[in-house]
Amino acid sequence: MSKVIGRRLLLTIPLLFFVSLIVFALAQLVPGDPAVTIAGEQATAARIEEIREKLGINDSTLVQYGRLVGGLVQGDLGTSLYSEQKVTDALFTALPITLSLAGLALLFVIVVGIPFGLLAGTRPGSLLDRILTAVAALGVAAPGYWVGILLIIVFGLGLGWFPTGLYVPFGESPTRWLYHLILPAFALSLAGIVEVTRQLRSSMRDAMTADYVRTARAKGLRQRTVVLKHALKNAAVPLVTVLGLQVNVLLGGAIALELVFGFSGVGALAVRAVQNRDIPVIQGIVLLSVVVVSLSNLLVDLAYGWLNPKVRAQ
Amino acid sequence: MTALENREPAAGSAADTLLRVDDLHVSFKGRGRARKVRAVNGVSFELGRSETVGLVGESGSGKSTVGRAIMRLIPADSGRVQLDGRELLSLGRSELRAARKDVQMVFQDPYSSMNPAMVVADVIGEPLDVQAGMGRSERNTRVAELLEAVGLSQRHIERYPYEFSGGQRQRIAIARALANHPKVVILDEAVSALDVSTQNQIINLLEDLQAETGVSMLFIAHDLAVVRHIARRTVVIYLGQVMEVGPSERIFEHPAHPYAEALLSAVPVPNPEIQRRRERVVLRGEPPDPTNLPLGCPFVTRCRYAMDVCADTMPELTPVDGGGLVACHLQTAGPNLAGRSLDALGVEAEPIVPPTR
Amino acid sequence: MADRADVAVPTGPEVWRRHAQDHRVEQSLDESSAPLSARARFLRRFLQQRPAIGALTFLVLIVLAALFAPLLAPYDPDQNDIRNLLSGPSGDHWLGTDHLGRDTLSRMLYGARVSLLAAVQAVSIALVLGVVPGLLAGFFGRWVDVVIMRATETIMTFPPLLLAIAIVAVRGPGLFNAMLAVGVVFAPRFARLVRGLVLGVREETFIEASRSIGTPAHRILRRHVLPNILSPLVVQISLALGFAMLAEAALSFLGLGVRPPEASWGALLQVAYNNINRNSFQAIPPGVAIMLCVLAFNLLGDGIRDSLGKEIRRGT
Amino acid sequence: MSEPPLLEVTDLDVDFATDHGWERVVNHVSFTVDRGETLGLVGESGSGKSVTCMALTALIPMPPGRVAGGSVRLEGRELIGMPAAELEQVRGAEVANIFQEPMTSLNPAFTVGEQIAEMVRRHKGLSRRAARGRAVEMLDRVGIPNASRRAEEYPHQFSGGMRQRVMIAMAVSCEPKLLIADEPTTALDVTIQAQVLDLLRDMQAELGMSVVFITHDLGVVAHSCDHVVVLYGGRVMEEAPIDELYFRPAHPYTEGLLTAMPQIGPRAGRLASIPGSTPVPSSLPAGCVFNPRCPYVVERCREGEIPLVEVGPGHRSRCVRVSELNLVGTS
Repeated sequence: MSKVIGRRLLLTIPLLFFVSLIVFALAQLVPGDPAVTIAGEQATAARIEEIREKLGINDSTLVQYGRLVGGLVQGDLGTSLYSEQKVTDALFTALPITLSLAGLALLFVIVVGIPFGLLAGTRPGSLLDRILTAVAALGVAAPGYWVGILLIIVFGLGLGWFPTGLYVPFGESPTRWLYHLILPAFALSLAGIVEVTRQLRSSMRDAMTADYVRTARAKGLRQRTVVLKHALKNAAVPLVTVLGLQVNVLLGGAIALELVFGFSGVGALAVRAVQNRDIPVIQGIVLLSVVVVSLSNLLVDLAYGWLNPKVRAQ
Repeated sequence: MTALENREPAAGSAADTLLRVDDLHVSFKGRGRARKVRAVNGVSFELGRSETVGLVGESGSGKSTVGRAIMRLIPADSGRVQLDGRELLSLGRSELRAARKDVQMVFQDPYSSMNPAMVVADVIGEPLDVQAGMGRSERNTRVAELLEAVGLSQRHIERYPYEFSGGQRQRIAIARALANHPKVVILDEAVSALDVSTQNQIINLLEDLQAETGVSMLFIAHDLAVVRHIARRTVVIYLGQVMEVGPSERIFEHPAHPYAEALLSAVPVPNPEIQRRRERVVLRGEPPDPTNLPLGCPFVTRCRYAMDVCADTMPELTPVDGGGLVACHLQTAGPNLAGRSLDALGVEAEPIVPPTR
Repeated sequence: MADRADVAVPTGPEVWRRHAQDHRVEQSLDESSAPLSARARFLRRFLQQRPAIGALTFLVLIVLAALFAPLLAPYDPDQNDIRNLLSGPSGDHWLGTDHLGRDTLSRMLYGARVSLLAAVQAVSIALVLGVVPGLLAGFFGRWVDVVIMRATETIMTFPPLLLAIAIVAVRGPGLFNAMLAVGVVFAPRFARLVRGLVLGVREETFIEASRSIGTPAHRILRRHVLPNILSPLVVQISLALGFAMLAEAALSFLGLGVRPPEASWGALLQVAYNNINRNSFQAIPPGVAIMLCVLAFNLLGDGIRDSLGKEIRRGT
Repeated sequence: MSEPPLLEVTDLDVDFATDHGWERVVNHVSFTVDRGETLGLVGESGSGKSVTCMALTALIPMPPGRVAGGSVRLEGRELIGMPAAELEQVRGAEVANIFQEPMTSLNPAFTVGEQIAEMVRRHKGLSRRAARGRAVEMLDRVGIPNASRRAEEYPHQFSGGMRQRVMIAMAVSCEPKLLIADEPTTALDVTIQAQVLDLLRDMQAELGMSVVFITHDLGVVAHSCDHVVVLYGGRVMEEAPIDELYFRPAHPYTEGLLTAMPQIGPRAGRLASIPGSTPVPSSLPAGCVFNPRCPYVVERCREGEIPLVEVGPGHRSRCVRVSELNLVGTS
């Protein structure tokens, strides 16, 4: 097991190198002069030069890249061009909000998507299967933030059951944390629930017609054992892939939902940074998300090893 | 000095040699950290004009690899393949393309060997387009002729492969192989996927076509009964090496190699009385790991006559009474059979456990 | 039995041999119908897919509506009506008006142009950037494959929307930049798909059979590889169009896509969201339009896939 | 015939749903299996032999399949329509199966030891530990070297022949009364096939099981079976004790199959074959389903349902000309 982790981590090194290059290129590719952007069109030439010096834009490309990597190694992501706040500080304030939202949504995806997928996959063609399939088709087509808006209209403005914004930290009150997160997390999870249901449905259908399931039935095992042990463990391989991809999708989806619900998470930070062309913040967010996604990929790989002995052997 | 030289011509070779395979070696890189898999390990044999030679072996014997290496669909490590005296393995790209006219192949799976998006006229016509550069009407005339020759109607010329049964598709594949009048057709398990009666129809067809066109055939198969019927001479291979080669009649009646003996004995006879009477040689164990073969004879781990010498020295191919060659120490270093078949041994030898390494 | 023959009927192997000889060329084939080309078979199966037909009809109508928006729209999409700010549906304004009193129906019709065009743009960019590397990786293998696949893996490590945002951050907001970003995000997915398809086809015996005939590589690519990967690719294009619409809407909703006053469905949603406390209805039409369009692209893709012959359905 | 047969199948009908409605793939099939006997079920691909056997313990997927009629009695108990929970107790414990593809028939995600042990636990109520022990013992009995170590390995670590041994170990681990072996050696090399056939025979003798052996290979039938049922187009064409079938066949189809069997013996000119190909269930001919391919066809063969008639002790044939034809068997 530790071997798998070790090899995975080794593989991350070239990946991080690539990512740092891309992140660096982001800053280099910005058209125009960032110093002018920050100082404003009317600033004096001296003021602009001062900012250029501060940003280090006057140095050679290689030196700039070296500084970026050097900063990264020390955990320093630079300073926001706009608020003068350290990027790491901004990220650490915003991250718990986004992680809460995405984490709760992932939980919904798992506890709702998997049972739905199992039900639909083991009874292909049944009424339940057809209803779930139809709902899934709609669910995958509806943008999450729009669903969020509809939820606000119905449950917030209309019925008044749930708050329509404001994040409450978990440390402050776990129940209010949950209460405020339910609507956005549900809206965020919808696409994932649908994806998991669809994937599990089709892989369970395949597994249920596989020869080894016939063998399991021929052995006289209980239907429950056949489905939940023999079929599910094999159907879980593509399921894990989809769940891994969900981390990626949820992080992306969180951006718009944070805006809709007025959470100041990483997504909101990103949108503001883009509007201000605050490149260091963008760089920081991109790096952070790559780390999160790489971690989830590692978990996925470990899960593969457990589910598929053939992978483990290699 | 190669394996084929220094030997009486009557032994294992054809009268009028068309295709000569000499000391062919092919290996694959094993997956992951596994070592090199030596799939074909010094195979030599000859195929005469208008002759059919059977190449038999079980899975993993390298029989299909031999066929593909001759076709140069996979690269050979070393060895020679001569067609009409012309070396095929060293041909350059354009020469090879031209030479492929002369050697054609029919594959095992009649379903995946044809592009599903093409009609029969294009499937059979492709070699004509590529090699002969025929005009469309001329090409279609030839395709119709070929269809007729393999027992299909020329009305089927605009049909898609999906409309045909397995046996019919195999007829189309044969027509494609014969389109440019090749000298040799390699049939790689060409009838294995078919029901018995369809199988027989195809074999009869192949015999008719050979009689008409004089084409030579290398018939690669695992089914001994089929090879017995179609091939005048047979090559038996095991783990990439030739165990025995010779006239089919002699090999099938009096096998000289313990492996050939066991192989024949394992085939169930469709006759309950004979089945009850006959003494079968049931081989113990399974073939050894192809990445880690014994130094000597590859069959030593399962052979009931195995001797100490077998474990570390590969026996030479030696002539046998009744024609052919056999690679077995029983013929050379062991109790001297003086080139006779195994039945002459008479004694029931106890299997010995070969030294492991 | 009454008709029992006095003379013994000849039986045994000879009878069978003669019988087989007599029926040698009698190869049965269902000739009741004319042979269908791959395309005709596809069409026949496709016409049986009711959801896909419905989806296609819907999409054709939307495209027509977008094309003829100037004729169909009751108002100028940018014309303000100060007497009707944020009004609900009425006889004058079927879908109501926004905070500047602009007619929502008219803006929806013009928005359809933007949304559809943007989706097509993004997918075209993704195809150009993705298909060629995918073909190269699949066909040449070895180091070409390794380099291209590593690059796609890296790009795919970024959450798609975030990567798009980063690209917009660099190039500045605007519809074309947004769609370029979506295209870049999609390109690796196409590259991987095409590579997988090429690898799948390359393994087929018919490729080996064609090589053994002496067919040159370019002809194999043209006659055997391309026709067999095209159909699964079309399926993915249909699905990608749906995703691109979603991505455009999201970026415009975040204010990173289309610039005001131009309308796209995502931008309409943004305006509706900003005024949600005063008029919730405005959030419904653009959302429904996006959902139905994406649904239609998905159903169409599924329908195309299910209409492909089993033999070329691999990889989808 | 003092004792009732172990298995009695009567007029079994099995349908499959297609685009054109229900299609009958098994039509009024009847046979019996005595205790300790091996019954061969022979036919070409598409003859309905596998479906017949899978329908016995409801292993065909339903839908699209359904048992449309008939009865299957195991020691007098009716299996058709038996409640699912009760049927699960029969499967594996009383009727066990081996399938053609040992590669796909074992679950790739569990060790072979676990796959045997879970079955023993289910039917014999053994503890986890005892079941493990039993699994190792069974692997050893079917000739797998280093059984205790190999029990911890996964199916992909075994060769084809070894996997089929694992399947056999699993099937006989609860000492069933009936073993259904569906083409168990078709995917194997001849030398491995010989080992597996011998193993099956040994296990049968040791446990006193009855075996239903499904195969298309008349050589394997001659080696393994006591009694044979020949299926074609979902119908029983002939049923006979083994020697009767080979030496005095009573149906042209059987004669054709025997004639077409390629033999190792001296070459005898052209191979005989049955022209044409096996019919599909949707387009079966009227009258005798074999009539379009039969060299002895007369007008009577093309109309009506042909009855299965007794032609000797335990020997029945579905041919209207059976009394006129002196069919030739194996020489």
